Amino acid sequence: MRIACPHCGLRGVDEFAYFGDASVTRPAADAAETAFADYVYLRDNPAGAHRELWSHALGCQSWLVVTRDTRSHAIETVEAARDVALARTSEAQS
Amino acid sequence: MPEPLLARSALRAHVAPEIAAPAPGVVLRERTDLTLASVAAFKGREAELADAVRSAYGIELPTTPTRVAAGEVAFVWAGPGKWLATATGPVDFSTLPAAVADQSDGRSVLSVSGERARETLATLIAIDLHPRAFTSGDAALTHAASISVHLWQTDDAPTYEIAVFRSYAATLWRWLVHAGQSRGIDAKL
Amino acid sequence: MSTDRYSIFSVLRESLRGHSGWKPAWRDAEPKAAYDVVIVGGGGHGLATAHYLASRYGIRNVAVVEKGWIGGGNVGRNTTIVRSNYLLPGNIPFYEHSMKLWEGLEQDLNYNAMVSQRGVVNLFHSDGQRDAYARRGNAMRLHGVDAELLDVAELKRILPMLDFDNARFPIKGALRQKRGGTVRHDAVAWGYARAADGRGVDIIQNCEVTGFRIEDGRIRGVETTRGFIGAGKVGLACAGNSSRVAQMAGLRLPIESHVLQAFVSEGIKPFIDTVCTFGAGHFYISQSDKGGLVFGGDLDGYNSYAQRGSLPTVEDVCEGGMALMPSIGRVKMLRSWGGIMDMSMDGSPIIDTTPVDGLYLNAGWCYGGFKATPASGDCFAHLIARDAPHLVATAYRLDRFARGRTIDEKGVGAQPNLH
Amino acid sequence: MSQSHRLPQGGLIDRAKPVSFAFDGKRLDGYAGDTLASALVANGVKLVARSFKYHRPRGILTAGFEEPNALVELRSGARREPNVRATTAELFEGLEARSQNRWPSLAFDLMAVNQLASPAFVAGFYYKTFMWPAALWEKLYEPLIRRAAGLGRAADAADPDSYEKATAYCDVLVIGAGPAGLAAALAAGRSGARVILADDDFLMGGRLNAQRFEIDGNSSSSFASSIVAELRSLPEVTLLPRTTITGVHDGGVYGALERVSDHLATPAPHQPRQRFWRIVAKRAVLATGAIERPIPFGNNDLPGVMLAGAVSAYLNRFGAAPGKRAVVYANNDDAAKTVGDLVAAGCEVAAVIDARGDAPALHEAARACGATLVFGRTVARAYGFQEVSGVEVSGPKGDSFNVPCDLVAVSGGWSPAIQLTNHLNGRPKWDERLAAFLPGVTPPGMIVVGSANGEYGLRDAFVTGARAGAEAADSCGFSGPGFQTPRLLPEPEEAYGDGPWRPTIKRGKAFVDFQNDVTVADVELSAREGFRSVEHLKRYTTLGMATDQGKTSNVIGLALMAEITGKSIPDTGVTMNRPPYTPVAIGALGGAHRHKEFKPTRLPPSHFWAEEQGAVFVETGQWMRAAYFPRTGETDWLQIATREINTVRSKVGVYDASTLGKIDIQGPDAATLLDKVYVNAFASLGVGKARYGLMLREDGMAMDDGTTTRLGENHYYMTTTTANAAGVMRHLEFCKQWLWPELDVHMTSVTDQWAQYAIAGPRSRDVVAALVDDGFDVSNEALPYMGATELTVCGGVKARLFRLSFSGELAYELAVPARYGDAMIRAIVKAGEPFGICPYGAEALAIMRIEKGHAAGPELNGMTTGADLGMGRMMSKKKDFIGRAMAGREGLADSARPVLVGFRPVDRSARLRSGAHFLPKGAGNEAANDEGYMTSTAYSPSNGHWIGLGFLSRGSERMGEIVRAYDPVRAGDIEVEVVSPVFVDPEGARLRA
Repeated sequence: MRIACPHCGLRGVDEFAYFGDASVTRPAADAAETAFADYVYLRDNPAGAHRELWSHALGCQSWLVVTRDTRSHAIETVEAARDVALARTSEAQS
Repeated sequence: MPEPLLARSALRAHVAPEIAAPAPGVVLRERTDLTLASVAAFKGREAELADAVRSAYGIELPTTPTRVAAGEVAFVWAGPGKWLATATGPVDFSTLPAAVADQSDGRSVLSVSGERARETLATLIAIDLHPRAFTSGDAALTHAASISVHLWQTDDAPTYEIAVFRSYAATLWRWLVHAGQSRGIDAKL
Repeated sequence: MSTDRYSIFSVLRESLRGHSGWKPAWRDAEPKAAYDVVIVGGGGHGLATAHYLASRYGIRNVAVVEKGWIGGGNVGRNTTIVRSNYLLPGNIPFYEHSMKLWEGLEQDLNYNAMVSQRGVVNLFHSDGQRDAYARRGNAMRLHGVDAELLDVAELKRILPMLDFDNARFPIKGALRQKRGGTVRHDAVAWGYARAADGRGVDIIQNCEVTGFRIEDGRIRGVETTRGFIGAGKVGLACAGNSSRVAQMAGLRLPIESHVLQAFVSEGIKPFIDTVCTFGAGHFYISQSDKGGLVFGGDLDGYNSYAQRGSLPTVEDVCEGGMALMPSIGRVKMLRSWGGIMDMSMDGSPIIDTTPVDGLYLNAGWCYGGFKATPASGDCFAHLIARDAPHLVATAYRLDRFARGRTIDEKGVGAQPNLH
Repeated sequence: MSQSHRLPQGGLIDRAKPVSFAFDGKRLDGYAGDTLASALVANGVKLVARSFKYHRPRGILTAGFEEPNALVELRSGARREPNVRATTAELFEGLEARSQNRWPSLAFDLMAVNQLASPAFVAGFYYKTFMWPAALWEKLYEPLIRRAAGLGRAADAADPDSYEKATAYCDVLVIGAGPAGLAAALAAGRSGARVILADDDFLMGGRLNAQRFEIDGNSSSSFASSIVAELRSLPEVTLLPRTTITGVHDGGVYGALERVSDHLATPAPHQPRQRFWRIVAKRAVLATGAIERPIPFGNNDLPGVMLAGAVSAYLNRFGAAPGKRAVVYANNDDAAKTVGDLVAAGCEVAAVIDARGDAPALHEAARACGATLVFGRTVARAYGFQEVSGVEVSGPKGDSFNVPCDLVAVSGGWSPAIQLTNHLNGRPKWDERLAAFLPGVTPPGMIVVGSANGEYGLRDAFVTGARAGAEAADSCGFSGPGFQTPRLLPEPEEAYGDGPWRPTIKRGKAFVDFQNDVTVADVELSAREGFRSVEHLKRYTTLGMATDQGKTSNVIGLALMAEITGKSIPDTGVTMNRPPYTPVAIGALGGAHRHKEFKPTRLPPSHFWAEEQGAVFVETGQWMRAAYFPRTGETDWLQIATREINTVRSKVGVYDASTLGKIDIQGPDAATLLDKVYVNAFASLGVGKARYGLMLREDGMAMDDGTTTRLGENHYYMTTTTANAAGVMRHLEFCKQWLWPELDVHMTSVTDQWAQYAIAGPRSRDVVAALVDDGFDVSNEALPYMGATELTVCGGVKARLFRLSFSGELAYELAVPARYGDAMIRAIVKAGEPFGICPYGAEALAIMRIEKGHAAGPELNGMTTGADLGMGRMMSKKKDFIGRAMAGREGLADSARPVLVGFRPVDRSARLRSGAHFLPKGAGNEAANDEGYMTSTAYSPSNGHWIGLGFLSRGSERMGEIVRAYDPVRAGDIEVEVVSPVFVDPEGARLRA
């Protein structure tokens, strides 16, 4: 598998470290304990399109949000996680 | 009063073997004369940093994986909003309006050049170094086998410079020598 | 006349008549309208569950529905290792129960699954690792499980081909469980299928579950590609597909599906007579009765349902192999395969009821499902039959994550690809 | 007679270069350009192997990598390689090959008694027996089975040759250098695209070398060599002969094995034996050709039964005759070429037997050579002792007659070599007309051409290859003149065949999978017992599971099962293939970095100095750390560590702490970030002060700890444990980039920038004072405990000085740029001499930290909470931080959890061991009584006895209680007293001195 880092270009999967589901969001500090438990432990785990976090660990250290098909390993999009997170924050504020 | 401290490389011949080759296909050396610094722009102050670099060194900060050099100073892209500043000889980068950390000792820089340099590097580094894909002025953050490296090409000989965390330098040297042996490597400290 | 019972005598008798009297090992059953229990998943765990439901808990009106052919999933795609060398009190009794069932399996099933107790050896390379294995070995001994620490001299006798002299991570000893070993994986599925079939269980192949019929919070049956099948109780034993199937019942699980590759070499004459794991090199190896070196390493590390792995993992595993036993350099890798692992968030399994009445869950086996097969079947059958967890599986509850009662052998937290 | 079966002329061998070799110790001759198999053929050697299960005599079936029979052991000792296909092994001077799986010899193999028992040894027989008594399985049955199993032997010692891995990129990868591949490579290459052409053979050209075509008026082999010559002249074309594409992987990555030196006795100096390539290709053209199928009949495994295409290859390419009087048995017209080749080589064609009713081309060929022509009949069996001496031909009415011969050339049709198209789960599709699987969904970017796509004609190969090569280049932005199909003589079109799969008369075993001894009867039994899907068939009978991976057998097995069960082939199943395409040496996949170079070795700045001191080193992850520094006369590590500790506690010692992770953190939000990742507060830390911090994972368990110093308002310097340095860095970036992207803060690893030395002991201030430049004050008032300052040492070298202590003594950590690290340690030792300084290593440090009750790796084991570690009160209630919420869960807040306490043996002379479990005094050795475990133990020189740290249920409430430390794996069981985890200076007076 090769992942197109938006900063560095296409690189082999061995440059990247996987973290997991990018669709879960850390609850607010005052959220209930169960909300944190769901965040930490529960996953959709779809067979198909999956938004997931990777770190370009042996590259530019950027965290990435990769949309990938878990059946074919075909990658649809790769975004800088920071951009996605900033968009999420501004969405939440607006 | 103690004696002044001598600066020393991370390499010694018994962990970084020297090899002579009469007509070398690849030449391996250490660059010991470089000043290095990590430079990262603060939020909203990217333009200020770019201006400062431009006015101090006449360099346009690269925003893609490239290296821009002017005289003895160069800025190598090191990730979004981050650079590795390099200079031949002592230059103080800490006055730049950015997060600056001295890396002159944190990295060892190895220079690999010669007509079989690409072939040698292809055994350790998995990015495409073919001239159509990577040429003088290009830079990359990648790995040599399992070792993180920051490399850039400085001329069409071709010459590559590879910055590696200092503690890994001896291993990387040995691995380069091993890979270069069938390709006529000349390695001298 | 046909032959039912397997033995040396029946084999000899059949050899005199061209083996014409053997019956199918199991019937290729058509689905009935309804069963007391429907097990979803015709892998090792599902078939074992059916067998124990029928043989131990007296429930014979059982169907196992399988979307493809039985035994085509992880029970046929693993490195065949069995062991009970666990660390934590939630796990040891369960895996030891499994070990004991392995030890009597062939007589129970009248099927030779080649349970081979050739020992499992875990190498250590530092004082810290030795102490961690001592802690594990002592925990095992407290649970009545065999465990011993081996020194280098003893290891050299058992595993002379290891790189003792020139290794990056010097070998300093090992933890061994002598009763651990290997089992012929496919035979486990077939043996359970044949035994369950013999007790009246319907094994229904090429029958994929497409949904659940749930009324008033209670399960009524399963929708399948071969029509609706009514069921008093439904047990899910879908391994890597657990999340997908559970989702049809509205459940979200603490599970990610990951690919684990394994490899076998061409057959060679006897080379290694035990199972050996090399944690520092992410490598483990044994040799099959057919002569192939069977080996593997870490997960590829990302969610996948593709049953195939990536090249860097193959290279890492072989690099580890060469670091451990450099005399295998010229032995050739013959085949690779990838299994879909239901990686739970703490690395330990789940055998529990669900919020849907009559729907039971058996999942989260990570890469350890094969060795668990008999106990998983027995405990799941117990849970389904009695609506109470089996004594050795009380820790495998679904709510343990929310309650902070996780069973994390590796201490890596909610990061499935690291377990 | 030497080379009795070598033809007087012809072939692509170099008759000017004779090569001598040995098979089973017998010296034989061949020529450069031979394979081992062709040289054996040329020498009239037919018996080359014994089969796996029945030990039946076996010969050479094919002329390529699909060979199931002719496997040999090559070379000897540490270079011994098992299961080498004689058909692909290149001959070299002095080659030594041995037959396998026979005893005492190949011709007289006592294990062939297995054939007598063969009626019982059917597929799956072992599942049905050897069950009683259970104890005999490991002791008797299994060892017997194991000894019988396997063919060759692994080497005796570590592989002395090296391997190399490399990455290559190209626009177009062409796989296979037969006519289609050559055309594709040339069409792509002429466009200027970057092209790699890989072929497993040492001679490129594929069937152009094995068959006799006329192309543009010349021989096909010379045409092939002219194309190869042009390809070689193109600067962006790379030719990789002796290279097998082993796998197709996600993202256009292809694995390839190049046999760099296997055609030599030993590799040239510094050359690897093999090189494993990862080829990243934008487009690929698959031109792997097709594999001929045998036809099952009785004794179809007898040496002398050979595939027709292989017969042609031995005759045409190698100038060697596999027999003198041949029977050709085929179901397709392609075999007509073999008839022609045999006649041209002067061999007699005794009979041409066509399983079909009517097949003009084959009949024409037979007629032309005057052979007996038989059609509509089948070969019932071959006969002969250890090699074929004739065949029995049977007709539809049960009539039969014999034809004496020493060679049976068989063609059961062709299977396109589509294995690589399956590697990304693309299922092949069955083609009824061709009776073969064709590529279904192909991997992204791959085009399949020529015979591999069922287009068997030579013209089709050139046309489809050229078109695909040009298209592939074009899609990468390159266009060129392409490749024009040369002038060809017409050839027969019906190069495919279907059946018969089941022999009509069952006399003699009819083999489907030669290598695994799977017969037609085994497939029938498999069907009878319900193992009818292809997956069950394979697993139950082992069909297709041998080293040839069923390349010649899978389709036959499937067709048989379909016929037996009355289903279609697609309904019976599809044979899927996974990497590798052909077996790959584990050494090649492992690569160059072996033994001590298995992983990088990180050297800290004091390493060379420590070597000079005679330090003993210990691997700590990738780091090499000095464990202790022996002095003359000292031999025992504990004695040395004790001396080092006593020196530290009474005078002063120095330790290289540089391996700790060091992270430079700058920015207006630096404090905010630290407050989010640490359980305790850092925003409130004063400039010039350091603080111990604990980090949790989000699940509430302790992740890492260390001290962080505030160097400026917006500037912190964090240290992490050695083991977690990279992980903590990634975690901080995760927090910054993903969780709180609004933060304005930057982290940079400076682990390698600073050489950091701990100078510890009551005289440490004296040593430090001797090193710092004039004007810097290191007094207790100026630099109190947990203070930090930037200064210069030794005449202007910039440095950071921290008043930190892991040992519990008055101590400093002095950091200087790493280039001065070597000189610094020497200067420290020199400056410390008047005060009695000694260097100390990791062992002494580990003991001293246990004496102080500091948690380290064994306590931060990922299963412990802040409260377990006795740091519950450090966890801020005023702020959110990672792990806060989950740390509050019932299971983590349970007061019965084991917590960190100290232990000492009741019998003070007793030794403690980590890993022991705690049981209440008087309780039985049962799991129910397990109350925790010992994590760290040491002989404490300061206490004069062993001490330990460990986790004990409710431990902090049980001070003074006696419990048992139970350690059966080391025969240990001693009583210990629960004590405070701080064994030295509990008030901390010394470190504040």
